[in-house]
Amino acid sequence: MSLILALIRRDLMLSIRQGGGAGTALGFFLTVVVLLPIGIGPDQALLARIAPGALWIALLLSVLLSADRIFQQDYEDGSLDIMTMGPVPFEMVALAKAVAHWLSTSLPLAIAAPILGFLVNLEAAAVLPLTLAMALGSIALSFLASIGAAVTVGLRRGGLLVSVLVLPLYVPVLIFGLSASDPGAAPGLTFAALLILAAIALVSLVLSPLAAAAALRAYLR
Amino acid sequence: MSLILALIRRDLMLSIRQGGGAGTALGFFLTVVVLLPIGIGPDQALLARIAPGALWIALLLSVLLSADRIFQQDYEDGSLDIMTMGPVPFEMVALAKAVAHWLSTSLPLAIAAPILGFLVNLEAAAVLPLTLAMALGSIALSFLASIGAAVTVGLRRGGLLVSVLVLPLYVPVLIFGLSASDPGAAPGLTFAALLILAAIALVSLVLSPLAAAAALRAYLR
Amino acid sequence: MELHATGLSCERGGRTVVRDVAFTLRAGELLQLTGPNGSGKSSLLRLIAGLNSAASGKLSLAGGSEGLSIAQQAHLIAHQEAVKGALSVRENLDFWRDFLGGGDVAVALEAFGLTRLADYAAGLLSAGQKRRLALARLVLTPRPLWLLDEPTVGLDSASLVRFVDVMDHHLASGGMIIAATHVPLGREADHRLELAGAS
Amino acid sequence: MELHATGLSCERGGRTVVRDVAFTLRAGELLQLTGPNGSGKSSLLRLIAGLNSAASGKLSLAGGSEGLSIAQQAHLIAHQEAVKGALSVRENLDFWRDFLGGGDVAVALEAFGLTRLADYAAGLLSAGQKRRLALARLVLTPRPLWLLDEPTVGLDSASLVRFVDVMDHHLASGGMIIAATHVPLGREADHRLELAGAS
Amino acid sequence: MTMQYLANPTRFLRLANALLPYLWALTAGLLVIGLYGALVSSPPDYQQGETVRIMYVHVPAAWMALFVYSVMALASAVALIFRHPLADVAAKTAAPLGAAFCFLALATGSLWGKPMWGAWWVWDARLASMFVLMLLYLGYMAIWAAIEEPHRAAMVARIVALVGFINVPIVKFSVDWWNSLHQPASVFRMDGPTIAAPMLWPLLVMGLAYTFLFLSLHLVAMRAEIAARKIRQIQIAEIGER
Ligand code: HEM
Ligand SMILES: Nc1ncnc2c1ncn2[C@@H]1O[C@H](COP(=O)(O)OP(=O)(O)OP(=O)(O)O)[C@@H](O)[C@H]1O
Ligand SMILES: Nc1ncnc2c1ncn2[C@@H]1O[C@H](COP(=O)(O)OP(=O)(O)OP(=O)(O)O)[C@@H](O)[C@H]1O
Ligand SMILES: [Mg+2]
Ligand SMILES: [Mg+2]
Repeated sequence: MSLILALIRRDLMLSIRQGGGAGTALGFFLTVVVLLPIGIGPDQALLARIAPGALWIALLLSVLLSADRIFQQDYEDGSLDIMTMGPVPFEMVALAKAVAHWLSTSLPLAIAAPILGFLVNLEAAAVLPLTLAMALGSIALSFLASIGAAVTVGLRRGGLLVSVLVLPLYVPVLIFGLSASDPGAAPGLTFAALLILAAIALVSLVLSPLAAAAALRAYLR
Repeated sequence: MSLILALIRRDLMLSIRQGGGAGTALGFFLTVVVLLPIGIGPDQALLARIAPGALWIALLLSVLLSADRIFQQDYEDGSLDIMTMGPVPFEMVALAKAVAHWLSTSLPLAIAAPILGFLVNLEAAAVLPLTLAMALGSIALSFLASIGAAVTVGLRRGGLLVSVLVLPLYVPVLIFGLSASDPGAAPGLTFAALLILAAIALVSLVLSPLAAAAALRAYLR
Repeated sequence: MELHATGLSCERGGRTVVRDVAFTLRAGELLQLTGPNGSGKSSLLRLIAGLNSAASGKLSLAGGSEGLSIAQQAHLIAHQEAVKGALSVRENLDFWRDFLGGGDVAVALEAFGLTRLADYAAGLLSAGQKRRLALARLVLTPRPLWLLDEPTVGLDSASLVRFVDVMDHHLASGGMIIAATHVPLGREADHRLELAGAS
Repeated sequence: MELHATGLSCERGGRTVVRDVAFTLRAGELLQLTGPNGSGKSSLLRLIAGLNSAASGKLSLAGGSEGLSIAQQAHLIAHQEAVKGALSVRENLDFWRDFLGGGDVAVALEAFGLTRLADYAAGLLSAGQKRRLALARLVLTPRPLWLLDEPTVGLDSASLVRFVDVMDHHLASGGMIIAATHVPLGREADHRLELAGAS
Repeated sequence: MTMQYLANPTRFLRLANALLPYLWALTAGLLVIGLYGALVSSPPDYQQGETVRIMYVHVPAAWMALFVYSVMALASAVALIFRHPLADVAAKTAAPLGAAFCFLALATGSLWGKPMWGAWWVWDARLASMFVLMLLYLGYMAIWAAIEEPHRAAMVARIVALVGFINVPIVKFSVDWWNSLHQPASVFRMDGPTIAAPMLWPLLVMGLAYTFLFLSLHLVAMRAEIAARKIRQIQIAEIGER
């Protein structure tokens, strides 16, 4: 357990020192937010209408794009090799690294997104549900991304593949995330959507370390 | 000259073999195009209205995100060191690498974008002007991105900075690109916007190798 | 303790790069692997570390800890140094201590003369200093089997002496070492295995 | 031809890592750089290659080609090997030939025994093979000054002999070599420069 | 390098020390006059009422945000061309001041926007480009903070400042190029100011006051930076001896 914590702590430290995760993703997010009104036009009502969707898509993309950093560096500098020789199953390593990615990138983004939402005219009533839905959805996003990252870690031409691979997994998150963050929906519906998001998060939390560890092992040989 | 061609050829070969450039960017683009109707809702008229803006923004983001690959790898594996020792000014190297990025990433995307535009209900009349404007705009996008890539090549936490730095440079491209790709605009206006895009492309083509080379040299020491 | 290999072969990229290797290594012994470039020294070490799987042959460790794989009782020092440039020297070792299950960072730093550099970012180290940081993992957490891939590369003479001391101490306390090298290790080997093949 | 340095100093990360170095190297001579880890050997080589700028001191090359900087008349073989794993061995050299301005790839391949591996992806090479690919650049395009940072690392004995031949040939035809190393280069040096400092 | 480096700043320090008392006095005097004009003597606007008084804070702050970036870019160009170490110091120390003015313009504009446009923030070209200007200031400062080696940081920062300068004309002319909610220029325009005299003079005086405030603070900051660099050099020399 303390081993897992050590791994998470290290990954967080690295992400802060190198700024790889949250920094890039945040820059990306900002870019979307600044460009959107220019690209779509400053029509306030239109902006407000597409704001939640745009924010969700920006979140999905940012997480997807930062995903390749989950294992890439440790793969290239030999750290992963040594981690397979550790005292715990390699699945735990995959789990810890996905958790670190969530803490360093997805969660901060999920919290920042609704705040930055003000800039794209997000209605005030939508902020709280959006934050909640995004925080919950971001778990699944990080874990699903870790599968894609592991499957393509040794492939130089992984970029396209990650997107293609993870995209279908992200669609349910987007759909239920959106309906969970709609302030106009009936509370029962919102709650159901949140539950489903939680279920997706749970399933991906359990399954993705297995998948990721298996894929990584195949590349290490 | 043949030296520049050799460099461009190598970078293209690498981008095809490793898929770093076009692949990732295309995957990203696809993701946007697939997720947009889900995120915004299936309102066809609304989609059609925001389609050109959304495609332009997706193009800008994809280019921006693939930008860090322009110099990163050559910086890390020592190739850039040796390139400073070549028989031509280092500015030529920066130029060639930006051209290679354009050919391998921005241009294919600019051509693919209007085609993929069908997925987000882009009007048929908009396809041709959009292709033209994007092809022209993509030159500026690649060259401006190369400045950002060079300025942050040695920074581990460069990701956020690239976005912030390149963003203001991209705003004019987006604005004139949009007005050049509006099929409803008067031909004179479209032409003027295309001219301005061409001018931006030219200026960035001339200035960005100077800026990029100077920044890279600062990092190599 | 005894590490025993018979008929080991290993494939990489579809080619058999290690063919029919056999050896027996007892507690306190050093096995030196030599052979031309591409003869499969690194591949063999990775095989023993559990990173490659053997195409044929058997590998067994007798007298080790029950319930642990060979890999879990071994340290691998490979060409890639598993050092994070963004962390300080000490932070790098702190992490591996926590991950590998205990050990004394101060001792490991001292063993390779890194104490003075402890708070230096590892990314700023010179090539040899970085190599020493990788080697310091050996002393950090005790494990019986050391798999060393060209361990002396980049070490200056003072560090080489330190490294030989560290090996001697490990062997004297019943450890085992398999080291691939092209240059003298600074110490007599108990066994030598010459791999043949590519160059 | 004569390379002349006086009072060279160089800073990295705000610290002076090379202090007050002076040497004179004539055509056909080999200068061997030694010193503890972190004493600044690699930094000095990068300085001569024009990658660092000197904090003080002067460096001049007399009798070289007019209008070319020292860097443009030099080859640098550094720790980072500037080898692209996604290209084949031959494609790597093809590119450097085009970039550096001519040369014969077949000769370069042969000089380091890489002909057999020519169409192999460089990413699959063993450590020593990759090093030889980096070294092959020396023979590819003729340049008078060679700056070699631990060039023999990872070479097997046959390759070492080849490398010494290549050096001999270069020196015999009036070239100059500055090589940083911790192990014998396999050849007598004409001058030695011992840097002092860190370890 | 060291000689030239120390020789010039010494002369500069002497000059700065001599000038500063006058600059401070001038700043204070102008601020008093300007504030009197802005808050007491000038009339409320017939449309905007008393909220118009935000203008006297907002407009000069916006001017300064642009002006200081221009100073930064100019200093960077000088540093790039003439390698004058003081120019880097000038550019580096101008950035936080410019960022402060920029923030002030954004904040007061936002405060003003609520009653005028009914929203704290809208995305039109001027507001977007001003937002980007703020990001550029922060990015420029981030470069200095992120790169440890001073020479390297200086080189990269110069490029960032110069490249980012493109944004300044975009901010300035955004209101003319794209129709926007924001006021077009009414003071600095080709055909003369279009603003009434009782409002114009306090605005101009406030603009001058801000300018002298900047000059004073900039000299102070440059003095501090030069001192910090000296200390650093001494420390490095000591490490080198070890
Ligand atoms: C956050 C919102 C705002 C921002 C970022 C902003 C930005 C700017 C900038 C950059 C300038 C200087 C332009 C130049 O030098 O040509 C300026 C000037 C000015 N602003 Fe704003 N502004 C904002 C909100 C407002 C509001 C709400 C009003 C009032 C309706 C306003 C009225 C003015 C006026 C009257 C000027 C002087 C124009 C001139 O005489 O040149 N601004 N603003
Ligand atoms: N990028 C850098 N930034 C700051 N300091 C550095 C950097 N690279 C190296 N150094 C420092 O410069 C000093 C000299 O390093 P250099 O690599 O030149 O040593 P070296 O003599 O080649 O050592 P080795 O024998 O280990 O290769 C070391 O103390 C190192 O920590
Ligand atoms: N990832 C890989 N995929 C396919 N083949 C590989 C891979 N890595 C190495 N090889 C091949 O396996 C063979 C053995 O390589 P290995 O690295 O084990 O050699 P080595 O004995 O360590 O050589 P060196 O002395 O150069 O370090 C080489 O021919 C090499 O080309
Ligand atoms: Mg090997
Ligand atoms: Mg070195």
